[in-house]
Amino acid sequence: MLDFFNSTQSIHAIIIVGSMALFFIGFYGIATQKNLVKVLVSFDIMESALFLFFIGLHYKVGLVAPIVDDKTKTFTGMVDPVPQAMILTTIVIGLAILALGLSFGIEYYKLTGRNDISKMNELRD
Amino acid sequence: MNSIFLLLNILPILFLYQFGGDLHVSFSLTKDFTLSLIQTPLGTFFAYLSLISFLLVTVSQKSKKLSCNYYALQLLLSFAMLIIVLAGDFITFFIGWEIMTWSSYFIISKSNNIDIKSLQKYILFSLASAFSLIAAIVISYSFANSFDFATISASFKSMPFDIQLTLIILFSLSFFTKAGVIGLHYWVVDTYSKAPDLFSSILSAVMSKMGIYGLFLIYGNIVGYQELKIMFGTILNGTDFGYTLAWIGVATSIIATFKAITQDEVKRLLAYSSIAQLGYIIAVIGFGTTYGVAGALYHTLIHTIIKLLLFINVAAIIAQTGKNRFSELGGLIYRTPVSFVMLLIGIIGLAGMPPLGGFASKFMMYNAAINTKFALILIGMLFSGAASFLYCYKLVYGIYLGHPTSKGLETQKEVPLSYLIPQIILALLLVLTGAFPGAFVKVINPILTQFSLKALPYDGVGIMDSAVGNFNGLFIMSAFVAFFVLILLLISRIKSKAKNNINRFDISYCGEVPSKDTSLHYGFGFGTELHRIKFVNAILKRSTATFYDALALQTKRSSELLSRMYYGNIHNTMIIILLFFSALFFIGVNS
Amino acid sequence: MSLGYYFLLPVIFSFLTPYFKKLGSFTLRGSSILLSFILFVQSIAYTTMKLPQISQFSIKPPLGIAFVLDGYSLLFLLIFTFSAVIVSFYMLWYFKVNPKRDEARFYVFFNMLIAGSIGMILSCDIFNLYIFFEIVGICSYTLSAYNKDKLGLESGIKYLIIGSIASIFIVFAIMLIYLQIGTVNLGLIAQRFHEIDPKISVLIVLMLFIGFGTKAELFPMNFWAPDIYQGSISSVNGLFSSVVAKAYLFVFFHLFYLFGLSSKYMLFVMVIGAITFLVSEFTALNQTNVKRLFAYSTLGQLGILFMALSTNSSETVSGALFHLTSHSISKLLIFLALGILIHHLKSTKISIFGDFKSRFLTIIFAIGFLSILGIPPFSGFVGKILILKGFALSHNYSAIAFILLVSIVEAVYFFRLTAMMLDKKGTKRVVHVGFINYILLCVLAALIVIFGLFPSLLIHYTDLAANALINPTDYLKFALGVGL
Amino acid sequence: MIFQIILLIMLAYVVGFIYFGLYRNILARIQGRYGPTIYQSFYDSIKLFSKKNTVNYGWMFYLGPIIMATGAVLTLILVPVFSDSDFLRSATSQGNLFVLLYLMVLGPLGNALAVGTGGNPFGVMGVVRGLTRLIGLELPFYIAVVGLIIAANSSDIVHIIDMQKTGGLNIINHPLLFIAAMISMVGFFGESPFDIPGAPQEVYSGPRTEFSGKFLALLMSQGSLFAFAKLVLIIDLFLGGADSLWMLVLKTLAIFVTIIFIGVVYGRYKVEQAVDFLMKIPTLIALLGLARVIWFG
Amino acid sequence: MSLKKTLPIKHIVLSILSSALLLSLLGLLMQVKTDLHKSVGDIFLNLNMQTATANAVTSVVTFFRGIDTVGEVTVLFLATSGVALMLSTSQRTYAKIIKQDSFILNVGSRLLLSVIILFGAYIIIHGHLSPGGGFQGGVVIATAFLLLFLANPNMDLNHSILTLGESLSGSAYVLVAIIGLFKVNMLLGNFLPHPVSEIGNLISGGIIPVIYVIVGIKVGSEMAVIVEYFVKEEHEKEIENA
Repeated sequence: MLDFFNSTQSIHAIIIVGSMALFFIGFYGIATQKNLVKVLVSFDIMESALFLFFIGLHYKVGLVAPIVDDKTKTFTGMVDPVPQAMILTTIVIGLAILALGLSFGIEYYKLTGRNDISKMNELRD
Repeated sequence: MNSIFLLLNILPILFLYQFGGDLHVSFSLTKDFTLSLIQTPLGTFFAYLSLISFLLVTVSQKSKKLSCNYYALQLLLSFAMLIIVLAGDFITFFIGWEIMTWSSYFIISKSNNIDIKSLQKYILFSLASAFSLIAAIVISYSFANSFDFATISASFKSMPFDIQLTLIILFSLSFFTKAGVIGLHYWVVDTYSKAPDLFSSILSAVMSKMGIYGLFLIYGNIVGYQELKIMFGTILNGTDFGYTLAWIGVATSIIATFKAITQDEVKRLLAYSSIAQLGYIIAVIGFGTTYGVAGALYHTLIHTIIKLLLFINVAAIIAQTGKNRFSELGGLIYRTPVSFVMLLIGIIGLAGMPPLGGFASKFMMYNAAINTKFALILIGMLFSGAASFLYCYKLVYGIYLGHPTSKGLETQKEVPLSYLIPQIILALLLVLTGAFPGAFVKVINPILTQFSLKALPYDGVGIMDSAVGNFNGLFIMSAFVAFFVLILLLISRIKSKAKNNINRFDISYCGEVPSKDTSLHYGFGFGTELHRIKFVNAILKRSTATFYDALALQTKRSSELLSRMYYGNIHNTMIIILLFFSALFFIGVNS
Repeated sequence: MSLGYYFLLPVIFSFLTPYFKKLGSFTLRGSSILLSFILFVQSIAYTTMKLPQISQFSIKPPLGIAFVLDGYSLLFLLIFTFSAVIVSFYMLWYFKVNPKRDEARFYVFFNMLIAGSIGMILSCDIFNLYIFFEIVGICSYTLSAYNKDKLGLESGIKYLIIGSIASIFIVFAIMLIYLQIGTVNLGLIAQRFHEIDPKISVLIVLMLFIGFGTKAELFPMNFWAPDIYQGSISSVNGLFSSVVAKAYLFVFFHLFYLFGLSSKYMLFVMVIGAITFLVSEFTALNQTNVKRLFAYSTLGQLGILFMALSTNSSETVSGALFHLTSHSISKLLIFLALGILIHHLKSTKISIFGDFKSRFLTIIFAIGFLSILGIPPFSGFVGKILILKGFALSHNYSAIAFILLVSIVEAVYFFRLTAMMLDKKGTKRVVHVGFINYILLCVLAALIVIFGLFPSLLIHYTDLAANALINPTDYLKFALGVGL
Repeated sequence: MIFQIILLIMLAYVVGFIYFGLYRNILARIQGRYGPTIYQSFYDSIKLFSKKNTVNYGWMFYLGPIIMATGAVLTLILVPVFSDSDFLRSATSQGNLFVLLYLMVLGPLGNALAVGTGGNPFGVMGVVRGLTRLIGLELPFYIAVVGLIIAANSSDIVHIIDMQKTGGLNIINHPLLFIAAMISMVGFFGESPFDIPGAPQEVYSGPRTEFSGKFLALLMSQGSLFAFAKLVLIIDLFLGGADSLWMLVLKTLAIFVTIIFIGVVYGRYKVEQAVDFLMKIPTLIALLGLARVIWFG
Repeated sequence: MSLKKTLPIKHIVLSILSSALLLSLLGLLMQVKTDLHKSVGDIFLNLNMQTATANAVTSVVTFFRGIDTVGEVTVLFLATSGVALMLSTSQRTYAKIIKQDSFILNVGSRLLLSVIILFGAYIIIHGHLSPGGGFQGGVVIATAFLLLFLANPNMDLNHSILTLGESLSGSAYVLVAIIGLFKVNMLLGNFLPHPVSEIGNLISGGIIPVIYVIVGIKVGSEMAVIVEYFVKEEHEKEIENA
C-alpha cells in the first residue's frame, strides 16, 4: 500500500498540498497579524512554502542528488540542480531581508515602543 | 531699460514690414513636427495689431519702474503672439499659445494686488483652453496625419460629421475661453482687474484677440465658411451655425453689459465691457458672409484701439491717484483735462457713436445681420449697445466728473506724458477710422479673398459702402466739426456774464448748502436701479461663480474622499493587495 | 567595456567603501562621483555603438546569464546613470550641511541602488532580474529609513513589507515559469510562453503583475508609496521617482511585450494606469505635505506612462518614453530643489513655497512644473503631445480626453505652488542655493529646455527604444545567444 | 446746400416751438386751464438767450449743450424731410438709419457730460434715469426699426420711403411695428408715463437743473429741433414721408397730437416700472410685428 | 462588547478567502505539467562534466549562474550594512556590560569555537565535492561567533579584521569575475585549469572552489557582524530595563 506513496505523482500531490497549505498559513498570517515580527515570520513561512513547493516538484522517484561520487561516475539520473541553486539564493535573500526588517523593527520599537504595523501612522498628511 | 525694450519691440514690426507678405520659414522640430511660419493676410493684420499695441504699451510703461524680467516676459509674450498669428501649422500655433499663457501668467503675478485665487483662475482657464485646443489638434491629426493647416483643411471635408462637430466645438471652446464668452468668462474679470494696470490693456486689447484670431482661423481657414454652410444648413439668409454662434455672442454681449454697469472697480467695468465687445465680434464671426467677416475684423481693430486707450488712461489715473474705484474717484476733469478728453474720445468710440471709428465697425456688423435677416441678433446687438451707454457714462462720470470723493483728488496733476502720447495716438486713430472708414476696406479685402468671400466695394476713403445702406464718415465728421464750431462761435458771441470758477458746492440742492462731507458724487450709485428691473436683475443676480465654486468644492470633496485611501495603514494596504490579487485571480483564471 | 561592469564596479566600490572612508571623505565622495561618472560616460559611449550589445557571464545564453543592452534599455541606462551623476554631486552639498550623517553607507546604498536598477534593465534572466530587484529593494528600504527617525523607520518598514509581498509573488511566478518551461532565460520564456497551460499562464502573468505593479506603484497597490516619499530625504525621493520607479516600470513593460500578451491585458493595464492617474492627481489636490504632493504627482505621471506604454503602437510608446525621460529629469530637478528648500526652512509643509525668496529657485521650480504639465517649450510638452498623437492615431479619443481633463486637476496644485512662490505677501526667507546645486539645477533645467526645443536629440533614442520594446526580435536573438 | 440747411433749421425751429406751444395749450385745456399763448416757447427762448448765466462750471459745462445742439442739427440734416424733392438730398444720402439711431444719443451724451461737470447729484440722477430708461425705450423702437430695415432690406431711409410708394404705407403693412414705435416715441418725447429723467418734482428737472441763461435757451432750441427731426423720422418710416410742406405739417402734427394724447392721460412710472413695461407689452407687440415681417413680409 | 468586536469578521473573511484561494490554486497546480521542455538544469547536468565539479549544484551556483551569486553576496552585504546602519551605536552612549560572564560557558565555547570554525571551513572547502558550500559553511562559522556572544556578552569582535575579510573577499570575487573577462573573454569565466580528469579531487573545478572560499569568508564575516549587532542590541535593552 505504501507503494502508492512511492510514485512521483503522489509525492508531488502531497508536496503541493502541503506547501500550499503552508503558503496560505503565511498568507493568512500577513493578512491578519499586525505585529511586525509576526508579519516577517509569516513572510518567511510563505517563502519556505515556496521553496518546498519548488524543490519538491523537481524531485522524481529514482533520482538522486546531483553530486557524483565514486559510485555514479556521470551526471545522469540526477535531479535538476538549478532549482536548488535558485532556492539557495532565495534563502539567503530572505535571510537578508529578515535581518534588515528586524533591525528596522528594533530601532522603531526603541523610538516609539510600538511594533504594531497597523498603528504606524505618523506618515500622513 | 524702457528704451531698449522699445527698440526691441520695434524690431519685429520692421522685420514683418521687410518681409512684405512672403514670410515662409520652417524649422524641423522632429521628424514628425515641422514648425512653420507662413504669413497670411489675416495673420499679418493681427500681427501688426498686436505688435503696435505692444509698442504703445511699452511707451506708456516708461514712467513705471519695471524690472528687466517684466520687459523680457512682455517681449516673450509679444513674440508668442507673433508666433500664433504667423503659424502655419497647429504645433507652432499651440507652442505660441502656451508660451503666451505662461508668460502672461508670470507677468500678471508681478502685480501688487494679485492674489492666488485669481492667478489660479487665470491659469486654469487658460490651460483648459489650451487642453481643449490640443485635443482638437490631435483629433484632427488623427484624420489628416499632419499638423499643417492646409492639409487639415483639405482633409476636413472627409471626416465624419460627429468628428467635424467635435472639432469645431473643441476649437471654439478653446478660443471662446480666451475671448471670454459668457460662461467661460469667470477668469476674465478678476484677471483684467488685478493684473498690472498697464498690462490689462494688453490682456484686453491683444490677448483676447488671439481668441478671435483662432476663431477666424478655424471658421475661415481650416473649416471654411462654405464648408460650414454645407455642414449645418441654412436658416433665413444665413447659416444655422452662424445663427447659433450669433446667439452666443449676443448673450455674452448683453449679459456682460449689464454686469459692467454695476461694477464699482474701474478695471472690472472695463473687463466686462471687453467681454461685451468681444461678444459682438463672436456674434458676427460665424455668419460667413463678407459683411460678417468684415464687421468682425473692423470691430477687432476698433476694440483694440479703444481698449488700449481706455486701459492706459485708467492705468494712468490709478497710478496717479492710487485709487481704482468709482467710489473713490471723481472730479478730475480740470485736474487732468487731457486725460479726460482722451477718455471721452474713447467712450464715444466704445459706445459706437457716429463721428468716430466705433460706429463704422458697428455699422458693418449690423449690415451683416441685415444681410442674413438675423433680426433678433441685430436687435440684441442694438439693445446691448443702448445699455452700454450707461457704463460708458459711468466710466467718464465716475472718474472725471462730479465731485471728488476722497482726499487728494483736488490737487492731482496731469498724468505723465508717457501715458498721454499713446493715448493721443490712439485717439487720433479712432478719429481717423471714423472719418475714413473706407480706408480699412483695403486691409480687409485680401483677408476676404483668403476666406474666398466676395470683396467689399470701395467707393472712396471716406465712405463705408454696403448693399443695404452706406454712410460717409468724412461727411459726418466734417459736418459734426463744422456745426460744433459754428454753434460754439454763435453761442460765444452771445455775451452773458457768468460767475466763472464758482464754488463747486454752489448747486441746487433742495435749498440747502452741501458741505464737504455731503456725498455728492453719484458715481458708485450707478446700476442700483438696474437691480429693481426684473429682467436685468435676473441677469445680474446669476453668476457663473456659483457654478465654478461648486465645481471646485466638489473637486475638493472628491479629493478628500480619495485621499482617505492613502491614510498610511500598511496592514490594510497589504490586505488590499492580497484582495486585489484574489479578485484578479478568480476573474482571470475562471475566464 | 563590458556591460558587466555596470554591476561589478559599483559592487567592488561598495565592498571597498570602509577603506575609502578611512582614507577620508574626499576620497569617498570623489570615488563615488568618479564611479557614477565613468558609468555615465560609458553609457554615452554606447549610444554610438551598434545595438544590441551583450555581455555574457560564465556561459553562453540561453543557458547562462547575460546582460543585453538594446535600444529600450539604453534609454533607461542613460537616465539612470545621469541621475546617479547628478545625485552624487548633490550629495556633496547634502553632507556638507548634514555633517553627522553616515556618509559611507549612504554611498554604498546609493551606488547599489543605481547598480541594481541597471541590472534590472540589463539582465536577460528573470531570476537574475529578481536578485537585482531585491538589491534595489534592500537599498531603497534602507535609504528610505536613512534618517533613522520615526518617519524614516516607518517608511522603511512599510517599504520592506510591501517589497516582501511583491517579491513573494515574483518568486512564485518565476518558480511556476521554471516548472512549466524549464528555463528562466527571458528569450526562451518569450519563445515558449504560449505553450504554458493558459490558466497557469494567467496565474504567472497575474503574479508578475502584482509583484512589479506593486513596486511600480499602480493604483490599488500604491497606498504605501506616498508614505515612503514622505519619510525619506529629498535626494532619495528624486532617485525613487526618476530611477527606481522607472526601473520597475521598465521591467513591467519589458516582460509585458516579451510575453506577447494579448490586447485584453493591454486594455486592463491601460485602465489601471488611467485609474492610477486619476486617483493620484485628485488625491494630490488635498495634500499639505510637499513630499507627499510630489509623490502623488509621480504616481500620476506613472499612470500616464502605463496608459501610453500599453498601447503597442510605436508612436505612443516612443512618446511615452520621451515623457518618461522628461519626467525623470523634471522630478529630479524638483526633488533636489525641494531638498534645498526643506533644509533651509526646516519644514515639509506646503507653505514653504510661500516662505522662501530666491529668484533662481522660483525659476527652477517653475521650469520643473511647466515641464511636468507638458507646456511648451519644455520637454514635457513634446512627450505629452507625442503620447496624445499616438492615441489620436489609434483613434483612442477617450484616452486623450481623459489625460487632458485630469491634467487640469494636476495643473491646479502645480500652479497653486507656483502662485505661492510668486506671491509677494508674507515674510520671505532668503534661500542660498550653493554653488554645486546651482550648477546641477542649471544643468537639469537646461536639459529640460534643450529637449523641449530640440526634441530630435532625444526622439532618436526613444524611437529606438520604442521599436526595441515593441518588436524585441533583436533582443531575443541576443538573449537566446543566437550567433554569438 | 448751406442755404437749405439754414432753411431747414429755421423750419424745424418754428415748427418745433409751435408744436411745443400747442402741446402746452392742449395740456392746459385737458386740465381745465387756459394755458399760455402758442408762441410762449419762442418768447421764453429769446428771453433766455439774453439772460445772464447764473453759474458756469468750466469748459465742459460750456461745451455740453453745444455738443447736444450739434447732435440735434446733425440729426436734422440727415433725416430726409421731403420724399420726392432733392431738398438736402446730398446730405441725407451720406447717412442711414443706424447713423440716426446713434446720433440721437450723441446729443444727450453731451448734455450728460455737462451735467456731470456741474456736479449736481440730481442732474446726474436724471441722466442715469434717462440712460436706464433708454434700455427699455430703445428695445421696441429698435425692433420696429429693424423690422422695417429687414422688410426693405436696406438701412437707407430714402429707400424705405421709396418702398412705401409702391408697396403701401408701412403703417398699414406693419401696424404692430408702428404701435411699438409710437409707444417708444412717447418716451422719446419725454411724455408721461415715461417722463422720468426730467421729473421736476423728483429730481429738480433732472439734467437741466444747473443750466440757465443761454445754455438753457440752447437746450430748449435743440429740443425743438430734435423733436421735429424725430417726428419727420417717424413719418418717413411709417407714413411714407411727405411730398410737400403741408403734408409734412399734417403728418407730423397727427403723430405729435397722438403722442400728446397718450402722454397726458397717464401718470409717471418709476424707472424700473417703465423699463419693465417697455420690455413686456411694446416689445411683445414689436416682436409679433417682426415675426410677421420675417415670415410673411 | 458589540457584536462587531466579539466576532472577528475580518479574520473569518480572510480565512475563507485564503482557503478558497488555496483550493483553486491547488486545483490549478495539480495539473502542472513539468516536462514540457527539457529544463536548463538537465542541460547543465550534461555540461557539468566540463566544469570538473563533482557537485552540480555548486557548479550551477558559482559558475553557470555565477552572477546570481555575486548579487546574492551583495544582497547579504547590503543587509549587513543596513543592519549596521540601523543598529550601530556610534551615535548613542553605549554602556559597557556589567553582567558577569560564566567561566564554564566561556571556556567551553572557546573550545567549541575552533571545532565549529574548522567544520565550517571544511564545508566551504568541500563545497564543490559534497553538499554544502560557501553559504552553508559561512553560516556555520557565524554560529561559532554566536556561541561566543551567547557565552560572553562582553565579547567584542575585531571589526577591522571582519571588515577586511568582508571587503577583500567581496572584491576578490569581483576581481575573479573580471579576470575571467580578460582570460577567457567572459565575465566569471573559468580561467583556472579545470581538467575533467581531476573531478572529485579537492583541487578541481578551476575557479569554483576559489569562489566558494571567497563566498564562505564573506558570508561568515557578514553573518558574524549581523549576529553581533543583534546580540548587542539585546543586551542594550537589558541594560535599559535594569
